[in-house]
Amino acid sequence: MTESTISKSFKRNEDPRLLTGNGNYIDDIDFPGMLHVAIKRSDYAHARIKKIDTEEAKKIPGVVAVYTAEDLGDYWRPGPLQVPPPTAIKGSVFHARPLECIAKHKIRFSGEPVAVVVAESRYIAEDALDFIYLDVEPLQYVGELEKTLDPDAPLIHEDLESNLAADVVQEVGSWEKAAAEADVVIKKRIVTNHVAGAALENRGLIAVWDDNFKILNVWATTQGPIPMRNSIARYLGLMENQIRLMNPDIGGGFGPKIMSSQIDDVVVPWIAMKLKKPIKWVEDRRENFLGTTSERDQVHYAEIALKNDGTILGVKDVFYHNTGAYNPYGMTIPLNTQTHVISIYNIPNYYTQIKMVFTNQMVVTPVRGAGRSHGIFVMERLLDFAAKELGMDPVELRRKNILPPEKLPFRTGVIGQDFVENVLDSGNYPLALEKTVDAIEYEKFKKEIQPKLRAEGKNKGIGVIMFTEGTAVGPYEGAKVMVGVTGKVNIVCAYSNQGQGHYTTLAQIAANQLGVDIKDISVVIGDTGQWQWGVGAFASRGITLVGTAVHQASVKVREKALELASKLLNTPKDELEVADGVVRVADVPEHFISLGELAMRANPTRGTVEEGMEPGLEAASYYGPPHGATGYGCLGLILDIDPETAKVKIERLVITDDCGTNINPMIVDGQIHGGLQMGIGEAFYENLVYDDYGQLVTASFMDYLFPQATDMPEKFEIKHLVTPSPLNPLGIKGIGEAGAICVPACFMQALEDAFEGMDLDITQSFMGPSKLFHYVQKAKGA
Amino acid sequence: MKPAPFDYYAPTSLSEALDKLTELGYSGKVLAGGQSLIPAMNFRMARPTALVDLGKVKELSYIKPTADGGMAIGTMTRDSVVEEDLLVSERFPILVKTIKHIAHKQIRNRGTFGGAIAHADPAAQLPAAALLLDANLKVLSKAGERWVKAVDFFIGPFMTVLEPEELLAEVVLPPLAPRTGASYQQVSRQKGGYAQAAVISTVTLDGADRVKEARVALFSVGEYPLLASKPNQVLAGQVPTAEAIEEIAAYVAKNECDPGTDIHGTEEYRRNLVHVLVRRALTEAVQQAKK
Amino acid sequence: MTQKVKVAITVNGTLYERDVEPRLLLSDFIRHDLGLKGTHVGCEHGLCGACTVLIDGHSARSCTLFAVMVDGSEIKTVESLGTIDNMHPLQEAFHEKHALQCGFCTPGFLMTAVEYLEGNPNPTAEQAREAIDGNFCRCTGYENIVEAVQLAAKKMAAH
Amino acid sequence: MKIEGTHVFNGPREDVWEMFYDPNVLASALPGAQKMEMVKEDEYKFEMNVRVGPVSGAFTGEMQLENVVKPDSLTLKGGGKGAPGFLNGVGNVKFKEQEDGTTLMEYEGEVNIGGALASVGQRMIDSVAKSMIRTGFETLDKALAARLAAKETGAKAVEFKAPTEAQFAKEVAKDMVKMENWSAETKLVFYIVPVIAVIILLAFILKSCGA
Repeated sequence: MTESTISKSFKRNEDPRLLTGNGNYIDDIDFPGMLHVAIKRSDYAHARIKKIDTEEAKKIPGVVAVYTAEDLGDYWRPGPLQVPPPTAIKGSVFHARPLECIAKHKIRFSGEPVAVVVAESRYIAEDALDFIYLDVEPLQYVGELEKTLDPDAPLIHEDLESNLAADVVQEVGSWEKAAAEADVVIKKRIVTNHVAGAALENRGLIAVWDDNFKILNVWATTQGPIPMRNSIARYLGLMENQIRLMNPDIGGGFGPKIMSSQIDDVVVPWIAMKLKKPIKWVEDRRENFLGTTSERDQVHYAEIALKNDGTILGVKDVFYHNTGAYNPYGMTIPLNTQTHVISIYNIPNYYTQIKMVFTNQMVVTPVRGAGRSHGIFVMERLLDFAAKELGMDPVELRRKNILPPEKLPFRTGVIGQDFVENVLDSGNYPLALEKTVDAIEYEKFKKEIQPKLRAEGKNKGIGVIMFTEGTAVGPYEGAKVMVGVTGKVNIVCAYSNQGQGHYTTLAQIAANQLGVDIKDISVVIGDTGQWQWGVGAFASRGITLVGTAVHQASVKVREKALELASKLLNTPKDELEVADGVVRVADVPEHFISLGELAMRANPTRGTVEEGMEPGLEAASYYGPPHGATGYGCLGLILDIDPETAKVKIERLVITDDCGTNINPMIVDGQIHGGLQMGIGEAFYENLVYDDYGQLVTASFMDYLFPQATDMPEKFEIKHLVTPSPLNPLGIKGIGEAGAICVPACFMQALEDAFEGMDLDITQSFMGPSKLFHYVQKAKGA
Repeated sequence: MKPAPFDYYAPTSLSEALDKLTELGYSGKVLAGGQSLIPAMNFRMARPTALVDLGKVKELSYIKPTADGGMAIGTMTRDSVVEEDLLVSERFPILVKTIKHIAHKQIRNRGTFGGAIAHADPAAQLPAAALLLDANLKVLSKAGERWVKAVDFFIGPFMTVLEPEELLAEVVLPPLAPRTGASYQQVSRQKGGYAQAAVISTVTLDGADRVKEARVALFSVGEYPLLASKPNQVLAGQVPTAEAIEEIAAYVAKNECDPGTDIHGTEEYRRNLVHVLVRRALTEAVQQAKK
Repeated sequence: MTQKVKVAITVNGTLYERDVEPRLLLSDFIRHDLGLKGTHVGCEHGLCGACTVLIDGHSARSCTLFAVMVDGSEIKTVESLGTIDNMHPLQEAFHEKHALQCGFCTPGFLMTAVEYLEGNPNPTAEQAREAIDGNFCRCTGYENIVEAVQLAAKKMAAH
Repeated sequence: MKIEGTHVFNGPREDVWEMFYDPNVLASALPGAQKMEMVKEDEYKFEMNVRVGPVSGAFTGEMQLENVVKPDSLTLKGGGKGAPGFLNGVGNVKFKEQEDGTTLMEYEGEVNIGGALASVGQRMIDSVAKSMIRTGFETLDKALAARLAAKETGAKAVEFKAPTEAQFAKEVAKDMVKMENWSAETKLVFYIVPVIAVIILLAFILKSCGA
């Protein structure tokens, strides 16, 4: 038997191409005669459209067309709901208001498209934007979450009775009972930060209509090629196979690129068919900030009930969730928040209510972390406040309430984003805590180091928090694995890759069954012309779902190869092995047949075949889990704060994570690194700010602070636990979001710890130095 | 994010450049390194109708020592060239330190010494350095030359005494006196980012360690770089003490700067930074002077 | 206003003579006029560094320069380093250290690092980190990039 | 959002009020004003060319004037838009006589700014706004002093030198002189409204950027 290719840090197959400038990203695709689109976006946050005058813009040399909602005629209609709400939660309310591709009667956020220009170059298209005159009746902006439901709040969708987008209550046990029996009940108003996905590459879409073959070729930076293809087909009245939607290389996704039914995929293909010209739209950075989706904005009224010994009796969390001007992405984010408040703790009584509200802000859809970090932030903050109240050490309080391994799998009783009950499937939570506490030398820091530092007037603080990462949710993904006549292997799927390393990890999974060098395995991701079925890249589900499908398909192909080889080599299957690109007799290795030869033989060109025979050395497989797999971990931070300037330096960062089997540990660590960077960004740098009139005032990297190299700690110290998930044959859980989930809660605990004797009482997940300065000033005054 | 169209002129000599600026008047704008102007043009915040690119006016790019021990720097000299110049680092180490805080290498490789001063961004390092080092600015137009002291040059955010037909041609730095120490102190949200408050200081001591002159330039805390007067008033002729420095720092923070509140920091926070940074700057400059 | 200006710019050793609009950004000139797509555009306001190229040996953001400004200059882009089959030691180091994920920012990092390593053949981790501070990466958290720059220094010294 | 501000003019209220009728003065305090015209009785249009450092662009706008009580108070509503963005505002202005013979100008209002100006111009708004308010009032102070001096000496010509950046303003002034036979209220609208509007707009920006 050859060596396993699983749990090995293979260098990535895709690297040489990307490193040498041979990547092929959306804006790298050019066609002769291609026309370029620029979008006229509203400067107003809330307004009624009186008139849009495009006449002057049309006169500019080089401008080919200008379209408004009116010009789209019958083609204009509100988009479909990309994610429906779950039906399993009784009594829940959801008012679906999906996106309008171009605003027709009303503008609901600043940055909303009102017209598109098609021109010979992007430069000319942008010139024309200045000559589109938008005449509006400005309306009052609605932005403050807690005021959106006031009786006198202006209505964003005027056919609704209020700005309520959804109301969902879930309860396990009885909060009332827990509160009544508790020794201590703590209530806090907790606010989570509003951040952007900010992939380095902006979004883009190219559409080319082939009028001879009636085929629409589309290249898009989407994280969900199949849903986008289907959406375009439905809009344009085409069959699915008349559209070939392809992912080029994608320069980062982080959530917002999953959104479809926006102006790009609705209007650009329509223009391509209308003008019969290749059409390109590539978003610029300011548009990305204004018009692409963002996340994290919630206001929680959270309570925790405990006994004096620290035992949690219950948690109540009623929160406002900002969905922006529309809610095309359903309930995914706030449902994640509901499931993640529980985290890894034993909470017998839990009441949670979502009040999803419309605001005059950009649409909210998942950004790496997607509701999870908010839930973790709320729970961990509550525990910190409780520890303070009870005079307990924060780590001790956590120890007391962690679910022990023997309680797993643990059914939480809360319906999650995959519409089924959230289950904590596997792991050893206390061990993750102890591993981190040991590695960061928590006891020593608290008992020996910190007292000395304090005596020297230094402000260093330590934080340790726990987290879960709900990953790998359904419904399903699929893949096809094929051995070619050259003996090389090809994997096709319609997932989407934005840098996660699928070209390598999926190859590793197939190689493990097929005994081929991973360099001889090519992977096609996100080409609907090659594979028809799938959902998309979200919820850290790629390797678990597609990987399992690839694994299952590879097992089938291996089986097929063995069957065929058994006949050709006249040897029973169990005496054969698949290795080094051949099937051979285990004891007589020189007696073999190559996989390429088998592939030839698997497609007979003359003669007859047995009934039921399936040609080709290929197989397809689908995988859909019963529910998501839950990763988890523990983060420890030591922060060094200059009390005079409130500048914060991360002195140490230790993370323990359990994402089940690591297909490629190098890539797993890379995912943790990137997640941590976003988490650090959320806690200390990144912050989308709207002014009181609904203007986004942070629409550039001058004001939206992108975490830089020197903002990171010297080292991300990563510890691993590996508890294979029982849900899939390879035992995988996702890892994409862990780092982004855990940082803010830990950051705030460490900050509070750094200022001994002061009650900073931090209730928000963003803490820039100026804010910290004022928190300290306030605490000093108290 | 593509710039609006403009007319472009690339004179190859100084006289040609001055002719062009006179001809264009208010509709012309000088393009030096472009590192501030072009981003603004890409956002279409700036829409100059004509640019006069000085990139080919080679005679504006030089670093020359002056006989008195100072330096003369041509306006088109790249920041990174000044940063790496050995004589500059010998005569004005504080200038090198200051330049290292300008954005990142890629920007300093294109940004120009005079361009940054003429741009007069209130958050920029070089206008403040010019002020601190009492630079003499040579202003040229077709009509002739005039010299302006840095302290008289800046009149508002992005505003200077330059008329549209004029250009800043040379920056002359008078020599630093012996026993002069200096310090650069800045707090920005990120390395290379805009300062929330910044202080550059020089302190010159006499043989008895009494202060001959204390200069403190502040930037990013007002409409243009500011030269605080309190430090020299208090310290001149005195042996500097921690108490005196603290008193100065508190005074300057309260009375000699005008920071505003923006999304990154409140006025109160930034005044606090000025307080801390003035103290740190003077303390370090004094220590350096003693070396 | 369709004034065109004649420029002669050498890119990766080849002299290109073109008539360009003055407002054409150098990044667009390299990518779309010359077809060298390895240089990427991430922000177009001079902060992210994805468009970094070398101009007469010095790193610069090609999105905040007009092509006309570099008339007569010599430009190097990522395509000048190595090929898929014969990577530059810096590219090899990025590969070995997993210093890229989506790869979009990578060419900018490479061009920044290639200039840096020329003058700093043996950087500490801290120095390497500062050297790449003007380039944004959203995927890696930078740690592996820092290690790759250090590894590249070793590889280049051995060459 | 509510805003408030005050400025003390060193002269009697009638002179301050009158000063706002002098096109030379007002135009110079409003650099970039290019053209103004009456649309109907209470509605006016203007064009401005704003040039502040790297920011430049043409704005067109409308103004409405209400509750004019000479020389005491007025309310203005207005807004402008241009390629870099838009401005909208409502403001109330009062002139109060002080015991020491000076005039206290009180302004309060509500303004919002949109577009690129708001979304990417944050960094410069604070210092630019402060500077414009400062220089605007400085110009008016000087103008007032010159007027009062002229009045004292009985000189016909007022010696007042507008700032050099006022090229555009001078052009406006020429246009305005042609409208001499317009009613006082109309003139008021033309001259005073944009000045105060700009001051209020900028004062608002200063106070609206909460951290």
